[in-house]
Amino acid sequence: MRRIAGRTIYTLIVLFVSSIAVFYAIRLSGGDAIAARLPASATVEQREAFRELIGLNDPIHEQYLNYIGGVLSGDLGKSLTNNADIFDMLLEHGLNSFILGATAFGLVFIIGVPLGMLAAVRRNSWVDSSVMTFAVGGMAIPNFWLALLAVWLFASTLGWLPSAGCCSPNQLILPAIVLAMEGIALTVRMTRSAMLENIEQDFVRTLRAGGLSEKRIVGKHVFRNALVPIISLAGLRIGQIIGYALVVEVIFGWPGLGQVLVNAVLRRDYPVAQFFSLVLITIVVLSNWLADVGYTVANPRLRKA
Amino acid sequence: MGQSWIKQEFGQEVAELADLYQAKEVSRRSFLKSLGILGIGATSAATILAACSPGDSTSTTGGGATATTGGSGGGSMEPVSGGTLREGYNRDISKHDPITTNWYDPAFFAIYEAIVSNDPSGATVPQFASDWSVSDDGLTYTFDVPSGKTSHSGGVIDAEAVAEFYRTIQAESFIAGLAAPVDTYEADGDTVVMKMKNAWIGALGPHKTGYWRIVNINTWQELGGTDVESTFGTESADGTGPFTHEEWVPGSHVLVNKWDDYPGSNTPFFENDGPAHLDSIRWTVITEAGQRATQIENGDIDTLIGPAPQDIARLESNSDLTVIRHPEWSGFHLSMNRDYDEFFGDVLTRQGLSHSLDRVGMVNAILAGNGAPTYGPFPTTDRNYDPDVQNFNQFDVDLANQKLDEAGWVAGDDGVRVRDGVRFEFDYLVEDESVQRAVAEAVAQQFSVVGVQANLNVVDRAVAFEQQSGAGRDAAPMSLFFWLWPIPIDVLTLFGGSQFIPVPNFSHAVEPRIDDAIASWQTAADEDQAQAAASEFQLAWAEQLPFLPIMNQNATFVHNNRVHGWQPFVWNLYPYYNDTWIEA
Amino acid sequence: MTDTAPILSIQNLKTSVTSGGDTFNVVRGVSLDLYPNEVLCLVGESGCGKTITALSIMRLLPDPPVRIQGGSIEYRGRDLTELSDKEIQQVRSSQISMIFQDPLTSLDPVFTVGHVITEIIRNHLDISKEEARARGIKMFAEVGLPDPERRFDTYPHQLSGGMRQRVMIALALVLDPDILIADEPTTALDVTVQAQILEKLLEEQRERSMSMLLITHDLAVVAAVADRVAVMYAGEIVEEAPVDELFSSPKHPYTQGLLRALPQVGYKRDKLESISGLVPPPQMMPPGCYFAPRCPHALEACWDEHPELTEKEGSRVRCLNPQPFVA
Amino acid sequence: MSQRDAVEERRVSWEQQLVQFEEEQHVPPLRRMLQRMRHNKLLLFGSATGILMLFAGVFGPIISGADYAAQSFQDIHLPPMSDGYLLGSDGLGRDLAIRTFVGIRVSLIVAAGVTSLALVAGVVLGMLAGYYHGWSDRLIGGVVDFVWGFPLILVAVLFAGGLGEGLFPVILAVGLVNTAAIARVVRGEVYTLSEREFIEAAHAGGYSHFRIMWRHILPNILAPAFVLASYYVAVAIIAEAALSFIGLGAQPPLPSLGQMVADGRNFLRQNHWESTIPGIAIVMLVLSVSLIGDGLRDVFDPRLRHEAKGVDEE
Repeated sequence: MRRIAGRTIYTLIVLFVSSIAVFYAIRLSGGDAIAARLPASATVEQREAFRELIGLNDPIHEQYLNYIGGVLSGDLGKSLTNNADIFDMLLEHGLNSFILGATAFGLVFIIGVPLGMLAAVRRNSWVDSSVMTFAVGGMAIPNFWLALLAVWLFASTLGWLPSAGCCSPNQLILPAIVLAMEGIALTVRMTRSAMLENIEQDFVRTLRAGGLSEKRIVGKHVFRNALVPIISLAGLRIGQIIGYALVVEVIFGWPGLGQVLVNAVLRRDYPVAQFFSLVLITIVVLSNWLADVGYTVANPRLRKA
Repeated sequence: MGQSWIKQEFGQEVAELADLYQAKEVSRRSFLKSLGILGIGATSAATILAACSPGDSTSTTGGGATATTGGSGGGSMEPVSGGTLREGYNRDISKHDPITTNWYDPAFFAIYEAIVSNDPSGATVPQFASDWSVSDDGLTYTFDVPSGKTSHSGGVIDAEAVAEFYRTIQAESFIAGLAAPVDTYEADGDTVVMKMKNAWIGALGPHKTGYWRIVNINTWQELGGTDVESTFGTESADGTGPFTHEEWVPGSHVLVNKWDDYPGSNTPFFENDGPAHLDSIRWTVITEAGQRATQIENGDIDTLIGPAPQDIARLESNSDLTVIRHPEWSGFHLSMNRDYDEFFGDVLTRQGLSHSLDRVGMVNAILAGNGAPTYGPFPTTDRNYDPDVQNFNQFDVDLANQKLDEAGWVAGDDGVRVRDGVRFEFDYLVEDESVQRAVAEAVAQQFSVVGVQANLNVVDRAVAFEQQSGAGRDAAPMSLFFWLWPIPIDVLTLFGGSQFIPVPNFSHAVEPRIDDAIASWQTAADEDQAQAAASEFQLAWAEQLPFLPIMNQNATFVHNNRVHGWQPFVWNLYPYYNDTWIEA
Repeated sequence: MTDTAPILSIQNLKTSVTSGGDTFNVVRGVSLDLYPNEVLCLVGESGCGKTITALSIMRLLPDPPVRIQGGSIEYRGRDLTELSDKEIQQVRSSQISMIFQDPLTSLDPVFTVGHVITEIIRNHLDISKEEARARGIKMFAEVGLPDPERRFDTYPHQLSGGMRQRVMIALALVLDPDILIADEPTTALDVTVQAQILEKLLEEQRERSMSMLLITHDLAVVAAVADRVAVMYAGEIVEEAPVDELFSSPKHPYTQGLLRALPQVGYKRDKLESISGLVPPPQMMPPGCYFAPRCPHALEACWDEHPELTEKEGSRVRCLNPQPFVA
Repeated sequence: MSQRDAVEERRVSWEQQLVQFEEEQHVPPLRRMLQRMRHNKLLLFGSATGILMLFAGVFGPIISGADYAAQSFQDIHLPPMSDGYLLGSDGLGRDLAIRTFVGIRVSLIVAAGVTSLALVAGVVLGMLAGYYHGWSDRLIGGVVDFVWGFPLILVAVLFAGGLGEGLFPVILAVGLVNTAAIARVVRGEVYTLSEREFIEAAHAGGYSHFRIMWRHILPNILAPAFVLASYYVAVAIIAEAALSFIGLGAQPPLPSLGQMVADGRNFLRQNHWESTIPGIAIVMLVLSVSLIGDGLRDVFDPRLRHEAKGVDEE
């Protein structure tokens, strides 16, 4: 309980610090929302009026307080570019991101865990070598390049899948796989080594002595033990996927939070950029927290008796 | 070149003349004059002119894309109603408010109508107006606007509403200067009367652009007018075109829906005089250049504006697709901030820099040949293009070095030139976009060959504009930009005119010859005066170099052959969608 | 006791280890009989091959690198070394059970102890979950686990060391095996708990009339529980005798050395003696008697001739030159 | 000869045999390590690739002697093995070989910068946190956890926002994240170390904290820290490539591999090598570094095997 309470306070502090960091960084990055909103030859008066309106003329700490006050009271404000309600944007793009991210997240485990188990069970065979080559390669290929290669091969050359767009299942396949690739590779490696580590544990001998079949021991007990680090670190995969989504969503034209955030930063659409950064950071922080909880859940040794 | 139908229809003499014109040996003015002497009527002359605009390589498969009829290819097919046209678009989406937008995108041609427009031959034809006329002294234009028309919201758009809209542009639009010689707009019964300060041959030009497309000014005012909080053009729009604004997401897409109550168009070259065939049109911004071609090849989109240059040849070889190409009203220009006097103050230096640029090489390398070098301010397509600008700014490294030597720049130890203790090294601003960056890198490298070091500063668009538009030395010493507007001379008056410092005269250039030429252009009452002014403007520009012209690219349009009646042509920036339909 | 037939008969068991490309035996021809109802202790220094022998019986060797090379293990007319994986799985736990040294690492940490015992029961018996649970709880109660109902649903880490070992015993005995092999079952436990666990093991052995092979290095334990003792050195049995005989009159110099090293209550010695020298590395066995290099009574023949296990005064001993024991 | 002497002689000769055997078996630690390295195929493969890349990055630009920015509009989009263009040319007619070499050099410089920054800062912070416990641990630990869990790209974008484009903010951003990762592990190591007897003995001996950290703790955590750092070289290379792919990092005309992949992507259909050659260079760099990391860990510190296997897991 204390652990969870401490973690919650810590999470809140992190969010608070992040909100300040994000707020300042986006403002420091130069450029001006005016370019996105006003015509090229807007007069000095119009520019001033605009600055005044969006509060750019206030001291920056006041701007921050106003902003954070607004967010806390539920007023997220509107996009400077198209006046869209930021909450609506969050719902729409958040759903898209969720679809993509959840699929990628699923793939990480649906593909990564069985492959890792296979490699462990067939240790030192050609199956093991192929799976591990795949895993090492999967970690070495940067996902932006993988995305380009995937489009080139499956969309441009073979024409099997659409190269971009949202949100049909066909359009989901490529970005989801690309997004998941590094996670899959890591999960394969982790699963394999966790399986191998656990298969040498004393408890396996006990179960063998208990007359259980090898299949049952490996498939149930060793696997369940190997899952402990995998599940407990699943939260970290979420953070990783979110980071990569910034690039992958842009390449595949997937209108998720990442794409919107990149666009908003480019346009200096402060309210959108700030809020969406915070949303992503919140998800990351929460998923790290989840990793903590996951560790406890997956590992009975950490549950308090 | 040597278009055989011209020979068939009008004889050898005309065909030869057309070849000369196309090879830019004769100016448009003298070409038209000669046609007149040969007894060719105005309409036919316009057709010939359109067909052989210099450098105009028109459609490659459909051949007749610039022909005067509206239908494409299979004329025997009956249009089918319904469906959504999915159009890929290479640029970001502008705000759908003609009055306050920075630029305009294809949706303007679906949502709004102009009072008059260009037909495929480049002739002025009515659009929202049912007819128009100009007085003999050129001081009064009269547009017929029969009553009974409404905007999407149901608001009455009569002569008074149109006049009020135009007056609002005069008062509010940043680009109103394009039509500076216009004095007043008044409603007179069912007509809009436009009074000129002076007779001006170019008066209708601006009125055909997106900026003068007719808006229900009441709605515009209600939604906020020029107020930055206005939601006009973002959340809703109110025009008289065949489609209504539905969704607008910059960086992503725009959706418009068919306006069922559209009364039909007055534009004669449209075949469809009722509501649109399509149910809706969705434009998708595809920022990944390579993705655009792939998406139309895979059938993810039906039409495409602006494939990457290197993909055009492949698209042309695809029998399911038709590619339409013509020179674009646009160009890559390089600003040289005169407040960095030590670098760009003297004309010899500017000319030296200009001669170091291999424009043909850049067209071939960067645009894969889909474009043309520009030696003066205008694209070659322009009606008033003067081929004499080719006497300037040709690629010649020796000459470049000679001019720089003459200007007093001496090669330093590391090869970078120095003058009066000042090293020829400066920041060179460029927006982070693949073609622009390639152009900037190519240019910087060519400068380095003649001992000038331009340090690239690649920034995103919001920053680029901020750093371009500062006053004095706050603006970047040099910046590359790409402009896209359909009436070059009028737009370039804004870039070159001394009263537009610092925006958009990013070079902060004060050139009396150019200012004078602008004044003559805006008072040109007939073709001759106009051509004289335009020629002077171009030659002054090519010689004095307020900006370095580099090249212009082709406007390239691709459509799936299942799409009919989608006809981009050279005179208008974008296609109209009134006739567009998709095979079921 | 020797009148009855052995329930388990190991003949000339050889087990090898492969390491760094070399393969060498670590069990070098062990022959050993286990009779019904007896407690046989297998004693020796660590590394002498006693655990490997036990694991060989259960076929629980980590293969590779450890593998049975020859010999037979006869149990109820079947040679365990010949059984298929499936058949040996049937034997394990229901007929021969084993408990291990470290009860913490020997229990699956992510399942409750009840889950595991239920699984083992149902693996051999076709009974319902509820019946298995009842049987498991009963077994837990029998091995002296306090509050067995509640303990049934706990995880190993929630139990004390002694309780864990009781759980291990319960797991081993729940199917009523004929033979229990206990490999150093008390070594990892607190001294106070050790006695309880031993007590419990003996009690169960008696009640169930089963045979027990107890592997230990602790002669005190041997003295307390064994019926018969076999002493291993360097992969073979060097002496085998009834417990009283062994303690009163050890014949092999190694056994004698072991006993001399044993602190005994009531005796006061000037110093505790230890056996000089080291066990030879398995790759480098002396040509004759393996113990010759360390043996105080070695003859030249001991360096040339490997002695056989021979009957001598109620014991079997592997020595060419046995000497009377002087404490 | 008496029985006793004969036996004694046999014993002595046996013991000599044993000693000889032991000597044969015994391998000096360094030799053993080298042996293990030689037997580790992945490490060999990784090192060979790594040396190749290092050579390409350091000497490639010198040997080829060409200028990475020199362009020739007559020689655009040439395929590899073209006359004068070993790996072909890009859309401005620039030599892809020299650009790839320089790109590799940039990657290596960034990786070296990031890793040395991360190693020094990570070890110092981790050591302070792990040694002092208390508030400094909570503070450093909190910051470290915070940074470590953050999407790298987001950090880099924010940094580039504050500091402008270029290599420096990239090195700083990636360095910060990697610092956190190394500090985490070091802190854990120091935790366990500081409970060991010799540290307690040092305390009892009245040594200063600094001396204990410097003389007793640091030497013990250097090995794991270095092994870990070799992993983060790979992370740094990928991060630099990703950031220059999206336009942060090295500014043109200085080539970087990620930037080259980005430039080449519009020509994948026609001239795929413009994107695939720098792409392969990135993969080879990362692969060699991670194989070296894997191998070093196996050789030096098998104990870390499970900790470092996922690079960012622990």
